[in-house]
Amino acid sequence: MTQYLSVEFIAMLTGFLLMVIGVWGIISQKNLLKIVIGFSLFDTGLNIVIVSLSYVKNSTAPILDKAVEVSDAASKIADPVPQALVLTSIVIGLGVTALMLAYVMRMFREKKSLEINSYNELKW
Amino acid sequence: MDFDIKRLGFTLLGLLIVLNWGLLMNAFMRKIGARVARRIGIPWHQPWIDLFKNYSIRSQITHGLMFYLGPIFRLSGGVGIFLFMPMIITGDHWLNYSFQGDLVLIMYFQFFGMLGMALGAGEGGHPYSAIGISRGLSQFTTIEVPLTLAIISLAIQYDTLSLADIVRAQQGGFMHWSMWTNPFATAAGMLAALGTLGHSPFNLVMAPNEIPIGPPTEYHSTFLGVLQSNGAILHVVEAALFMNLFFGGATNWIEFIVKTFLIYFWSVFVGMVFPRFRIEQSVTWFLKVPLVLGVIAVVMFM
Amino acid sequence: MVNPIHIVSIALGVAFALGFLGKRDKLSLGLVLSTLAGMVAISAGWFIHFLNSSVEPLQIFTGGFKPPFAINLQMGLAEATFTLLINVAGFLGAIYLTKELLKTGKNMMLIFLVFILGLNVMVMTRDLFNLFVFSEIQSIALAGLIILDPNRKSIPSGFKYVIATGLISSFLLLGTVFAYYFSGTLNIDFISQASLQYVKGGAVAVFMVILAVILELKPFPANGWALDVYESAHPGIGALVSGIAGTTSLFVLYKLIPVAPFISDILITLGLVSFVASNLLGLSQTNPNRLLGYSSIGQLGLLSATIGMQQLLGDKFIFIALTILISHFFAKAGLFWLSGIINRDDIKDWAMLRKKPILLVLFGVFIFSLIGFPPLPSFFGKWSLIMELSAGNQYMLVTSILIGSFIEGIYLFRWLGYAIKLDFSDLPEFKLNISKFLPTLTWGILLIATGVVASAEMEGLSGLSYWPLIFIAFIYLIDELPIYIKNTLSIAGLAFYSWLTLPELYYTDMLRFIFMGIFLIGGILTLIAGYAYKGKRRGFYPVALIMYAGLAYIIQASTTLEFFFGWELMTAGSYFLIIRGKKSINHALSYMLFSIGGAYAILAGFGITFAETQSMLIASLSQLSNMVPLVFILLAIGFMTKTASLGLHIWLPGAHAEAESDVSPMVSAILLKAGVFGLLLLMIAMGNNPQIATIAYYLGWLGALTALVGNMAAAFQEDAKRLLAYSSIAQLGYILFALAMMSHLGWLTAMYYSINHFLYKAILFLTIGAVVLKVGTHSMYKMGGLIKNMPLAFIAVLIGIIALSGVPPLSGFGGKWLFYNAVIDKHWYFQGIIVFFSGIVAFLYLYKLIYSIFLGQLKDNLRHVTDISLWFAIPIYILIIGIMIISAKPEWLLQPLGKMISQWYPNGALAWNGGLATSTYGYWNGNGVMITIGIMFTTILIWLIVLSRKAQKVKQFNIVYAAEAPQRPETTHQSYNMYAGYNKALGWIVAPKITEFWNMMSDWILSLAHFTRLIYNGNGQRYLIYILGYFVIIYFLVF
Amino acid sequence: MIKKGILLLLLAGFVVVISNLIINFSGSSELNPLARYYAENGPTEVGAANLVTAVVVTYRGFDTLGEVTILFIAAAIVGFFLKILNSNNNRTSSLRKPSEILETASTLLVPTIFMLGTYIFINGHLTPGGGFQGGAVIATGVMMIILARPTSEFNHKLLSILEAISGIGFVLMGVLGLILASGFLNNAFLPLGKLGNILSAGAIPIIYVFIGIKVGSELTSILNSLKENQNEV
Repeated sequence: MTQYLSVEFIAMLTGFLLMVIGVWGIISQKNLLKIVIGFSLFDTGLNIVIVSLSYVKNSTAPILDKAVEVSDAASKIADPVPQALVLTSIVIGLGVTALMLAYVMRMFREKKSLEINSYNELKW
Repeated sequence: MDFDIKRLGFTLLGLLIVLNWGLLMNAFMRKIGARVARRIGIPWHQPWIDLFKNYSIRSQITHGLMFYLGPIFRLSGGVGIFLFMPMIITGDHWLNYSFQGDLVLIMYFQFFGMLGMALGAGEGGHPYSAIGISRGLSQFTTIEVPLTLAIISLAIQYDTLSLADIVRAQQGGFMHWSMWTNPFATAAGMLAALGTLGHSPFNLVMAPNEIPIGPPTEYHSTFLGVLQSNGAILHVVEAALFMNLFFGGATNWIEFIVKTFLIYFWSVFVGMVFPRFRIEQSVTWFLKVPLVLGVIAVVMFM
Repeated sequence: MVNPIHIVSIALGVAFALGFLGKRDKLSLGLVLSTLAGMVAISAGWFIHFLNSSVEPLQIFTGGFKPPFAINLQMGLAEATFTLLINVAGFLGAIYLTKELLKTGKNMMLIFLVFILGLNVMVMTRDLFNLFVFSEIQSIALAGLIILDPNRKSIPSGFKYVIATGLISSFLLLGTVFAYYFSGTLNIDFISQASLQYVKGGAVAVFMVILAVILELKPFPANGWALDVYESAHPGIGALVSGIAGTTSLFVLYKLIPVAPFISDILITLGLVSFVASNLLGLSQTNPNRLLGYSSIGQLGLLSATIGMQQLLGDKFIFIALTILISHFFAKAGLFWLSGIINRDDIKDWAMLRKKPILLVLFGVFIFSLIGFPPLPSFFGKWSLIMELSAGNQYMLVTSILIGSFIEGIYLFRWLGYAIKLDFSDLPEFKLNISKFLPTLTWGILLIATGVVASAEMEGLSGLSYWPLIFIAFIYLIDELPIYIKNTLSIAGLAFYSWLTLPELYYTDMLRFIFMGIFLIGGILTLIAGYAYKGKRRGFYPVALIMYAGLAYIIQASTTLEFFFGWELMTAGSYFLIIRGKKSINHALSYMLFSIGGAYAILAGFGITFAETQSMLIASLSQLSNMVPLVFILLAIGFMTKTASLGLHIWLPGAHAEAESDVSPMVSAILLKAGVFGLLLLMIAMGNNPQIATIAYYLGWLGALTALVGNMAAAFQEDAKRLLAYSSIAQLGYILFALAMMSHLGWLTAMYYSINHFLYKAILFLTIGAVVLKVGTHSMYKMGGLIKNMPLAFIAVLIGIIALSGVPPLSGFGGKWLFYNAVIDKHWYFQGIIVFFSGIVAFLYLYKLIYSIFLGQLKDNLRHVTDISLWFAIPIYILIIGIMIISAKPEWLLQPLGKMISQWYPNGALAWNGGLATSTYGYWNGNGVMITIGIMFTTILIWLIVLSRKAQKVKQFNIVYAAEAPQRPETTHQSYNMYAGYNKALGWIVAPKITEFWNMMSDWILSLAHFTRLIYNGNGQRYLIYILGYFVIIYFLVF
Repeated sequence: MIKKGILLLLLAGFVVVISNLIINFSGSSELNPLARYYAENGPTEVGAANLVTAVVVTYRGFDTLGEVTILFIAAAIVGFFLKILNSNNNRTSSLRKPSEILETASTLLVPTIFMLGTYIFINGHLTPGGGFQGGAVIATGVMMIILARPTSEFNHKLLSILEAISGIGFVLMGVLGLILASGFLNNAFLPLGKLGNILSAGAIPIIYVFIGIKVGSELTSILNSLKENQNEV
């Protein structure tokens, strides 16, 4: 039970919560911008989850300085890998979001509408 | 096949007998028909007169080669059936050329004449010829069904397709005739015979509305003579076929003449009594009672 | 050997460097192209390297550390192959898009370059997260490429694409990080060693990963976004998406299977569902690009299913997957490229291809490779696939694969038919841009080349020589030469081949000798008629020869594979022959569909056989012990699609009637015999098996009914060639009936009929065809009285119909006689009666044929037609001589036949005494009958001539008539609806029930397709919901 | 309404799926072997005090190259949109004039923000942060300029040149690593120096500088494109 109160677990729970909200936005909102926002919520949640994976019980940032000596680094620091991954995923998320926004703008220019329902020419 | 002058002689003699008997029989039948219709009718020698007259007319017209060949096919058909059918079963003299082919040959050789005639009349270009022929062919398809069933039934019964052997198997008293031993086949066959002999109710092919203006008028003079002689031969030979199949064949010419006369008379008799069928009626008629009889005949010997 | 990492370095370096060039677009494009060429060179180098020496794959450690501590790329044979495919396609794709890229400027160029790069790395990397990063790169780059030409359509679909892939890749990322959490590594190999499927939660993580990859493969129904992209994006892009992006995702899936092995089973199901469903939906699609989209989704489904079958297929897996994949890769890209050249929105407009015939040829090659015809790679792939699956008793899979392929065949061949037949005069001209043409052509050539390579890989194909095919290719190359040269060459080819094969067959194998004779000699004779044609007659000779080559292969085949190879080749050739006819577009389609269906039945049958006997020899059919009836039925159905037995016959009348004058005899007199030969082989192999007897009994009934219906229908035709076509159906019905008797006399009859039917049906079709060429109509009631203009034709038809009808003395009677004896011998009385009845019905149409055309009244517009062309007369009269010989000396034919059949059915043989044949029941002396009738006939003839020498010729209309004679031939020629009364009496027998049945089937399928595809309502959000739903549902299916 | 219900059902399903992950997640009491390896050998092999940097730039440097590429093409695509728009029509923007405070503040702040960003990516191998962070900070400066002076135009040419140089530089570093050291993107072809020094960790600082410039310029061009786009509508 105690594990469910630990910081990383709460962090992860938050992350998942954000993701669920994001998904709900994606599948239920009709406004293009809101859908994009749903996506970035989803990404944010995902990133929080990733970070929460890197945490090791009462450890510190994986940076070697006065606080953490090279010798006992292994026992002191948190896992650096997910932190590296989250960096990447943030950037990718940024790129994707920018792309989506650009698309939205362009579509708006074509039809002056932000309703996703008004873009169904192609079907069947 | 080595050439055999004796056999040829007997065959030609037989042909002569059959021809004359056929003419005479036709005369009888027309006479009977006239009397039934309360008319005097023709003298018995009328057919010979007609034949002689037609053969001696010297003005002929033709529509072309096939038209010309038509009657020849026709007559060859009649004569051919005669050739391949045993007439008198006793001895070897009157078996003709039946050793060259069995019942199947006879069955299919019937078409030889019909086809040739049809083609000839066709070239004549008379619309009614085509109509008559189309009816004839249509009717023939179903006539053949009960007949074939009967024949197959006999073939099973006697375990042969050779007509001569079938006849031989029926010798020794008329209790051995197929008529008794295989009544259903006989019934089916004789009903089919009505069709093959082509009297009313199955004479739509030569129905009166075409008699003045069908092939019989296109084909005049010599051609008509050829057709008439064929008619004479064919009637007898057809009757002989049924005689051989169902009524024990013939052991001498007297028996032959009696039997063929009765068989032929049977069709004439029916013709006197029954009115003519429309084509679709006659086509379907053979697929009713005769078909059932034929099927029973086959089933009995399966 | 250049380090593969430089694929990345140069690509990225150039991509970045484009920034310097500013507006110099031409230069940039040149740079991009050369870069792509360099990438091709690198991967090609490695490909060759690994091909020659099977060394360990090369590992590239980025960062200079071994995995799992750093990302490593791998370059092995597989990677080399796929990167090569990707880069070559990228290079040619870039060439194809030259114009567009120059228009849009350098941004698009670098996006294109990065796209190709991303795919390369996706193939090479062994690191899960790295895979995620680079798949993101390629999907974002693609999102850019979609708007290569931004318009109302492409932009929204691009957006749909972005959000869809965004969602999918989020799943991938989530799965990846948790896989890291549970396994402590990101390296694929190490993760699979950790076998996470047993770790609680770990299983879910890898499930997410693998499912994300599956979703990238656009499975039905979570693929609406992909379809929109296919439809809206520039075809050049569509080619990339469908061709290389799909291929890469497949490779990734293959790479990741070890991480989540438990997915395999469900993967098979998903793949096949996707395969069948998207092909079904393709049925009611008219936009070429979207149609291609459906098709490629289907192919991807089949391929992912194949990946799932890895365990089932064993060591054959690589071959199968690769052949099918490569066919899809080349064909689909090629088709998209063609679509880009045509640039029309309706598949009907593809008739434009005919303005540039080479394009049509390419189109055909691509279509045929998608369906899997020889000698294209997918043929061997599908063959091996079916064989291996059957060997594993996976009959459900076999069935669904075959059904899916069949449905695919429907729309692909409909499309091909449009392209070949529809009128293109009012379609715009277009000029063939070399930059667009070159890649397409290359693809076509590579496709065929791979096919040849693949065929070299197959065992059980050694028996066939490729020379005929090479000869055909040569004939195609000289297609521009005038007709007589090509015709002479073709005849020479056939003659040479028969000279090679026939003599030895005569001594070794009578059966094969006879059929080979029918095929080759018949081929030569029918080709002679070709001299009558003028001009070039483009494309006729290659396809005709393809058909003959196929037929010859069937004869020579010793293994089932060879047989099937020949069978498919023959089908393809005859399809093209048939579709050459004027109005035969639909008939050719239905012919093809029945043929494919039949071919698949055959394939399944062979598969089952192979499953049990583990042998590909045709002889192995006889060693089959269980499931014999099933195999027999499958194969019989397959063969009966060619013999057009009742129920499978509806393709034949139209196909044969509308075909060209000298093609009708080819497909009717010759082609149908292939089915007969197949049935013979089948019964020889299985005949002694007791279970077959009952099936044969029903086959007998089927044959009898076919004969009846065929003849009846023929009697009511007004179109001469249609009449003959129905007559062919009936004749093949006789043959089927006789074969089914499985007795000495039965087979004797069958063989005798086969040969006779070949002779007189060739005569009739050739003659009627020649007449049609002269009078310019098929309708008999528009002819009439032609005997005067065409005595040659008349005599030929007369002989033909006498022989066909079985009236003595010509050869047909022999058949009837044998029939009677066989039937009574076999006790099949009632079937027999039906056959005899239909035999008499035959007189109706035979008389109608000869009367309506040659007798009766000559029409005014035909007064001056001349007799048939000499080039037709020659083969006709050669055939007539054949008939005469058989009629006069039946023993010459029947004795060897009897000897041959005695090796299977020694009992009940005919006893021969000179010319006299004696059976258990009857006797028949063909020779004697001939002489007797001859003498009699001539005697009577002479007699009549003597009596009426001076018979004078009279004019037309000189007929005795009640009123004055009608002067109009139209009203006097009694031909139209000749057998009205008969129709009234028995017409119900030929009510088109079967046609209605098939129509109902097709309507039903079409409406199903139309209904199902409504799920793609074009709403991007709906597509997202599908993706999520797919994800969730599959999850609950797996766990 | 039914639709909503279905969607909710779907969402519930999704929750069930991911809950599997969270239920089986039980923190981690110690480093997994991989991380342990980084912790123990990172300093010696790579010489970066900031182990995250070590992982980002060297161990998983290939990913980093990839993500830079992603930004790059994202910028390119957005730029492509932009080009089309300008070609279509060039209306003068009709935006409300920004507040005076913002304008003044921006003049004061922007240079400092840029400086901070530069600091962050130069010290990426020692302190928290790095190329991306630094680039992002610089981009915020750009953002500020855009807000303060909506009319101000950026020099596309300069931006693209910057992108090109930094990108090529990054790739070049990778290739040098391959040629001079143990592998592509290996940083050890320059002296690792003493752990914690500014001039240490081999090529990492240089790479990070490139990344910083690149990210900065790419984000800038993205922002810029979006801004001009927004002028349109």
